[in-house]
Amino acid sequence: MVLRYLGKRLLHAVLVLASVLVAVWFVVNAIGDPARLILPPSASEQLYLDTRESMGLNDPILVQFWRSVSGWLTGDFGISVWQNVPALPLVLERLPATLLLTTVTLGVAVPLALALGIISALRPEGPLDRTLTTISLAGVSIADFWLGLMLILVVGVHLQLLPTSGYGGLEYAVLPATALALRPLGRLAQVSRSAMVEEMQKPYITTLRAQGMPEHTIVRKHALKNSLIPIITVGGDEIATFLNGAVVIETIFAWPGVGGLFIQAIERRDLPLVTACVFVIASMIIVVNLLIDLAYLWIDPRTALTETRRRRAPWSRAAGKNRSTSKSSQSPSTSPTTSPLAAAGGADTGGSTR
Amino acid sequence: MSTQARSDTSAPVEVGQAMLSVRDLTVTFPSADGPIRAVNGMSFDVRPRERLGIVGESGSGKSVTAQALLGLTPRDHTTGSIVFEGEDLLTAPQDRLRALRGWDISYVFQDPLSALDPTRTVGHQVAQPLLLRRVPKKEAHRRAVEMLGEVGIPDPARRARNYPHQFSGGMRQRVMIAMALIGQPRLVIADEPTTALDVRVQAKIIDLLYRLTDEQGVAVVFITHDLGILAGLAERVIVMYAGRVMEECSTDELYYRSIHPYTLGLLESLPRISGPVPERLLTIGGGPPAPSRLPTGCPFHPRCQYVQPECRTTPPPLERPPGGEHASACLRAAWLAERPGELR
Amino acid sequence: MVAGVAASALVLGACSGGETEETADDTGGAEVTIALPEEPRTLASWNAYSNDGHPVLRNVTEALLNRDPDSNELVPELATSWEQIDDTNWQFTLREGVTFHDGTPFDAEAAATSLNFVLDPENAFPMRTFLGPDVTASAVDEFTLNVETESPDPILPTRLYFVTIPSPEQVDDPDGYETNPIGTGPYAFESWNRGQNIVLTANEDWWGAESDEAMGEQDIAQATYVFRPETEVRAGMLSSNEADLAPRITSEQCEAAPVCESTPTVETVVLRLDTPNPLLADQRVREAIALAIDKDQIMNDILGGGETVGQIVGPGAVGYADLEPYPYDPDRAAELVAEAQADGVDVTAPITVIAREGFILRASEAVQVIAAELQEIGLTGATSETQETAAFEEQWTIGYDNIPEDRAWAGLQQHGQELMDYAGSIGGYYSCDGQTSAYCAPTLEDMYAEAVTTSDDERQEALAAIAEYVYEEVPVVPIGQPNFNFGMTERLEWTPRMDGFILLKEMTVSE
Amino acid sequence: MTTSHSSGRAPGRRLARFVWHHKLVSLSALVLVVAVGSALLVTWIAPFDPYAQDVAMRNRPPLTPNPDGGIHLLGTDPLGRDELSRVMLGGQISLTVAAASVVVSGLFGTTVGMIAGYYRNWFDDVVGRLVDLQMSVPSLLIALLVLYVLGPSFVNVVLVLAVTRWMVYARVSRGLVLALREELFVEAARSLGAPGRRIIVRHLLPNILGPILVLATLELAVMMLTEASLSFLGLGIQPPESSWGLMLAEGREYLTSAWWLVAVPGLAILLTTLSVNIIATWLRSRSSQAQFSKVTIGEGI
Amino acid sequence: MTTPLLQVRGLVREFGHGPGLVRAVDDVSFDVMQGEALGLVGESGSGKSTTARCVLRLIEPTAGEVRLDGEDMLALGGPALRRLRSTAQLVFQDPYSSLNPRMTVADIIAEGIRIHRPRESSTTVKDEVVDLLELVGLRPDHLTRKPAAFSGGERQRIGIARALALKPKLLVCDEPVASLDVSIQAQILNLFADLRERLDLTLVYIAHDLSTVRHLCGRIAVMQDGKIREIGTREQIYEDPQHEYTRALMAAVPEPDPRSERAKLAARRSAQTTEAGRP
Repeated sequence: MVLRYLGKRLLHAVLVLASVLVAVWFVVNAIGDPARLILPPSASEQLYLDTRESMGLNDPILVQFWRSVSGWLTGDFGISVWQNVPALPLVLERLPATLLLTTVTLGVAVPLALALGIISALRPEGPLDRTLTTISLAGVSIADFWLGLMLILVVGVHLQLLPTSGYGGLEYAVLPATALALRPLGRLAQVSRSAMVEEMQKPYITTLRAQGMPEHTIVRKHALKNSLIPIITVGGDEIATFLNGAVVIETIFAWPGVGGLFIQAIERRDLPLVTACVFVIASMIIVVNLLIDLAYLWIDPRTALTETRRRRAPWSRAAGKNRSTSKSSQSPSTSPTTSPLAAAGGADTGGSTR
Repeated sequence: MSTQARSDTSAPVEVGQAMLSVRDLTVTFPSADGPIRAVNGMSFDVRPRERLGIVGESGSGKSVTAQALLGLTPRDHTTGSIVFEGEDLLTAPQDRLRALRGWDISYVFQDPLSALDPTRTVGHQVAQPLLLRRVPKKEAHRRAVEMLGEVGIPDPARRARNYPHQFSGGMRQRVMIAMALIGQPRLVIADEPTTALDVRVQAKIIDLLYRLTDEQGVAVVFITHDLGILAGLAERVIVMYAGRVMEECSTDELYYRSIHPYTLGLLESLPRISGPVPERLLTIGGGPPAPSRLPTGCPFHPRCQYVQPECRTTPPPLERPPGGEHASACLRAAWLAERPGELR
Repeated sequence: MVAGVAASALVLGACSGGETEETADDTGGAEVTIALPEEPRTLASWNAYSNDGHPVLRNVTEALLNRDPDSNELVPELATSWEQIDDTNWQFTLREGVTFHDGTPFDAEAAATSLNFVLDPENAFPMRTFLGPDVTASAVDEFTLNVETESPDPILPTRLYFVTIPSPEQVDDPDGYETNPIGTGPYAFESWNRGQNIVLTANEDWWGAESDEAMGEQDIAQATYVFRPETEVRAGMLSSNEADLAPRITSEQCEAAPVCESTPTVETVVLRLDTPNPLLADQRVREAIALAIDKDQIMNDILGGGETVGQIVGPGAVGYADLEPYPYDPDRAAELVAEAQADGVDVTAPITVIAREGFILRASEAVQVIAAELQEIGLTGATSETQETAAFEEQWTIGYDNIPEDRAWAGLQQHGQELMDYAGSIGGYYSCDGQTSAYCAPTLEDMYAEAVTTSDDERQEALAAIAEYVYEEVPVVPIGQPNFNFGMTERLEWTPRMDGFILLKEMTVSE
Repeated sequence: MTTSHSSGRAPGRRLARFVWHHKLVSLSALVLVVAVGSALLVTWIAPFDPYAQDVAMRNRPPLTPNPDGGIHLLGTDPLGRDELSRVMLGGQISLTVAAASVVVSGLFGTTVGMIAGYYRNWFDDVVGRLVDLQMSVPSLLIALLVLYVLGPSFVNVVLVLAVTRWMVYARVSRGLVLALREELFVEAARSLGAPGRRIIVRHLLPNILGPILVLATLELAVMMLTEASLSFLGLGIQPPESSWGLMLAEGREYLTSAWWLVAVPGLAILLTTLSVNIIATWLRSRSSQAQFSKVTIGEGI
Repeated sequence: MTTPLLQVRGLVREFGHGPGLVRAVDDVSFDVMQGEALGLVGESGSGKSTTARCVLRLIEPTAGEVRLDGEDMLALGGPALRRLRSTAQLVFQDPYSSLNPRMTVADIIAEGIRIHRPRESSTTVKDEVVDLLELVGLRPDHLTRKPAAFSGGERQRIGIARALALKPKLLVCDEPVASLDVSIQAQILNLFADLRERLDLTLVYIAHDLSTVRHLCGRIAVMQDGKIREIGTREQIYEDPQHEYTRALMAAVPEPDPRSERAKLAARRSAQTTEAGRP
């Protein structure tokens, strides 16, 4: 069952990756004439025609497409126009830097966000909750590149506490990671707050209380684990948003990652490099999603068996499949407002900043 | 407020013989439209080994009462006293409360699916009360399996490793009962434990609850909206309406010689599966009030066919006729008692 | 796969080679860090001419000739002397006792092999832009090199100044040629961490250590090049002592730096007008544009300093004519526009003042200012725009014949005149077939065809005549020669060169 | 026993009460009113012509008086234009771009999501694949790629922003519709013989409109930040038009020499997006649909 | 008797496929005569609601035949189906979810009229709606309110008025009182009885609850696992149930009568003990 589930997720991942490549191929080839871009502006018309010929740009589009596809299958994304070396290794060379930045950023942001979210959720609507919610909102409201520039100016140039830019030891990662961490921090803090608030209102929490379990054990061992499901779902989405920020932040801080390389590639219209960058970035996201699938499996045993959880791939076919069967099993339950607790109010699951 | 003054004198049962004694319990929730009184001056006792039924419609405050009994309602919104074996649960320290919960007093919930942690095995959850009391893991698990067998789950050793969603509704409710009884409590509070179940399963769960509590000598507070269920199960019944006790008496008294217009109306409006089929059912007009919009005076007065002018202004206290056990919060209780014969 | 292994073997080799040199560092000598705006696209020697390549490669590889940093005259480097034998043959006497970093001795044979490789039309290295007719090098004797051009090329030495000579061993090693430059220069390549840095270390066996002709010393033991596209970051690194030298920063940033060196350049900022367009075809309108622009303001307030000029080459170039910059005279300009309008020219037609992004610092501001100035004098259709590099470049170089009539670009661009010869600029900007030309006049074609075959004084005269001709015609409005700004730390001693090359051997470090 | 709430108070006092109880929300609303108001009225209330250059007056610090009268409250920019007037003009475009892209992506995404969610047929599958695909590539990458194809312009920026965010609405509206179509009133409408179109427009749309509007508010903040990023990278709004992101991009070379060029638009973005987010979060917390807050917390921002 | 208003023959509905295939309705056949009230009783998952929805073609049946008023429901499509829909209407279990919270009562009730008679003048529609409101015992001043302003019982009345707006011959009621408070249930049951009489309605009344069905229906079908186990008159089913399942259901239904309940409990307990005593 579990293997079958994992197999399905893996197949799905491969399919998505393939579609990303195909989509990018068509977008990229619509940009312009690859031969023009490789040659210097002063190249003769003859040289241009020769280059077209040698690049196979005169072949039918399907032949060209097939050549690219067979290249992808062997990991060949072509030669970078800009740096004149195979594109994929060039990108892979940059991957560790991006992974390091990702790890440092999320390694700080995620635990901190969880902590903030839980603290907020313990006393929803309290003064501490409101303060933290406002802070996390500020985190998602700030333009990361602006923050990056400010950090360089203040911390790097004026205070000279940390290197302004570049790549090296951990101290180099602090400023870009700070600039990048704020948004996921804010997002995840909000999500974990609302997930915790919601989880703490579930009846099974009452059951645990009724069994005499101390409140901190309930939070730690039960509510937290179960509220992780929405949190990591959003966390998965957040990876894509995070890489959005990384593209800009890596450029500003001259961090030798894939995001900065993508900007350079697109500025130089280096089509093979652009494709390879998108491939690597999409792969990162897809791998993260596979890990999230594994996490679901670990957290929620129902995942593999029913696949009815709301998944990050929001459109998974199974999502509403059991509707038709559950229809007939509608039991005569009491109506929504009959629960006195709900009627008595205070059942607020959303974030609030009154 | 007038009930507060009288509550002590009007207590229907002597304190001495009760294991649980609730006095003037009031639970208030804040809301955007001002505070809402979900429970309003409830007083009742539960005697050892007794099966007490609490019946009420939606919004009558019965579930809040159940939660208050375990100290699960916010303390700053709960007043009165709940004395369990000499200890007031509303003032006892939280640690003491936790020690009592799941061990001396336990709880069976209405919806067994949402009341179970979806991500833990059933065995683990049933063993939880033992684990919390530092019973060794192995021993706790053994007893959990034993308990699951006792509540009628086939192949309990294997099923203990399953998750709640792998059980049917009835089986889940059995798990909840196993969880409630594993600590050998002296009082079980069952809040609509069969509402979501089909009649045949419902009957089985009731039989099980009856048998286990009977065998173990456990007192049960059984909360439901269904008068039919209590008829066979309960020894004594409390009828709640709008957060108040309307009538309290032995089961037979209630069903055959009720002296409260609300109970009478309920019983008359029930269609039955035996006896003559009436052309029209007798009905209570209107509907139960929302807790946020309670009428003044007797909360039932807008629907009452025997309404008196004073009903509209003062809520009648819960009173027993002299020498009797049958309490009713109705000005016309005595008049109703005069009416000859049984209801059926 | 095989190539990959070979490449990594080379990198390993380079690293292990570097270790011995690092021990040499301990004996003294400073380390400097240079923050460049962009990473070299390749370390192949041909890239030693370009903005991204020269800061690194010109220190590793050397050319036959150099320019004197003060006088800007051509001076010996790997060649000790040279002479023109006939119209198409030049002979270079090569320096003796020079070895490449890989130990290969430098002689005429090696120089010929490498030059032929670098200049081979088949290889089509972009550096060929700087070359005229095809060139073949051959060894006459051990230290005499003959260079033959297909047709006469009076300025061949000027061109060869751009062509550095890699080790002949690299000819057969394409991967190594791209990533591991081997030359004769004062600094040897140590490592390249793509995306991060390039490290050069002093070459112990450099010939210049014993020769004054090298015009430099190896005061710096190791140079690290890092790449920071943000000017603010580059400038900030000076304040935080993370870098010793930051080229291409704004004048404000330069002023804020510990030491600021601002130097005139061989570049000219020009506004090229699309003469096929009906509005810009009118000479009065073009002249009006030339008069409308406050060139001094643009050079000194916006672009951060520089001389205004009246032609697109500087005083050092052959063919430089004594022409004043167009005056700033908006009133006269408005009159000219009014005249044109009276003659039925639609002066309200759109004109786009356009620039390539990121090439000229603050180009975006400059085009906005110019557009406003054009509106002032009655060219009310003027708007401004910046385009990203590649899109701009494609449109910029379509050639006179292909410029659509409805396009009315007033293109702000920077023209490099590294060759120090006006002929190349005319060929590019004024001639009918010029790659970057938006102008075509038969008179000029004739003058140009004659001028290119001449040399020396005759050439100077012929070219200057053309300069005067286009000064009247105004197909291109020369604006000025911007300064290059170099921010430096206190400890670095260096005077920038006019050609923009950043040569480590000219730097000294005080501790 | 019941607490009566007088609703007949004077509106002024009710507003005062609201402000007192929701200080942060009120403050945010005020910021937004100022931002939107100055964006709408920039032509009339800007202290200087935002396009008028005066290079002689370039990069003057805040509170510099203008020789021809008036004071540059927030200083001047590198072309000597009044920074306050520029920031008002920039706000006009930033807010317009954000609002327009929110409208385009919202209309498109919601329509697609509702149709997919209601019919649950092949269309649902196709849209689902597309969303999966788009979720696997960071939106900024898509935006940059597409803008390189189309070239930057106001319309293209709006379209690209819409393209990168439509699926948020599609996901939320589909999720809400999936839940709503289980509601019996939808089945009731079908049993009355209502065609799908009528059910979507008359029954589903009014019920998801509230949540979608809150989501759109959240998206407004996202769009403003994305537009700023695009303009910062040079692919968004082009000069001499102005947007806050573009102002930041242009000002960053003067970070050390003219701090206000970066601080002013940066703070404008921060304050506006923060206000939008605070108000959206407050609206969401008021929404009774728990399903919705679950869906939108996962999206947006 | 006349010809049946509703004829159901061999109705089958399957869900899922492969090993997960479920037959929710399994070869169900029954007739409903004009003016009759048929009760359809079963536990959850017995297929009673699915049967009702198949009959109204809110769910497409997998196989079988449904004839309404002599016309083949399953052969129709498009406008003809829509027209036929007005002859059979559904009343839902949950009065909370069955009314669109964003519409006024007037719009909810008028919707059917607007769909089927789009050119009707608004005054006519309003008059009809007012009549319907009175018919189900609500006041005309309720028209402009939204469902949230009403209690469960009132909402159910609105739902009934909506179903009656199209003047259907057949009313299918899917557990219409199951979500209501006990004291309200009787009011709605009485309303159904009244309406049947006044409008000559034919009812198919679905319930899990044997007692309400007994009160309202002359004929009763007992369903289990998608099949009809037993069908007969009220007397036959309640006095003399034939099928074991019917008897089990009857034995399990709690009655508000302590004596008989205690007797039943004791009987079940002794049955259990003997069962447990067996090897």
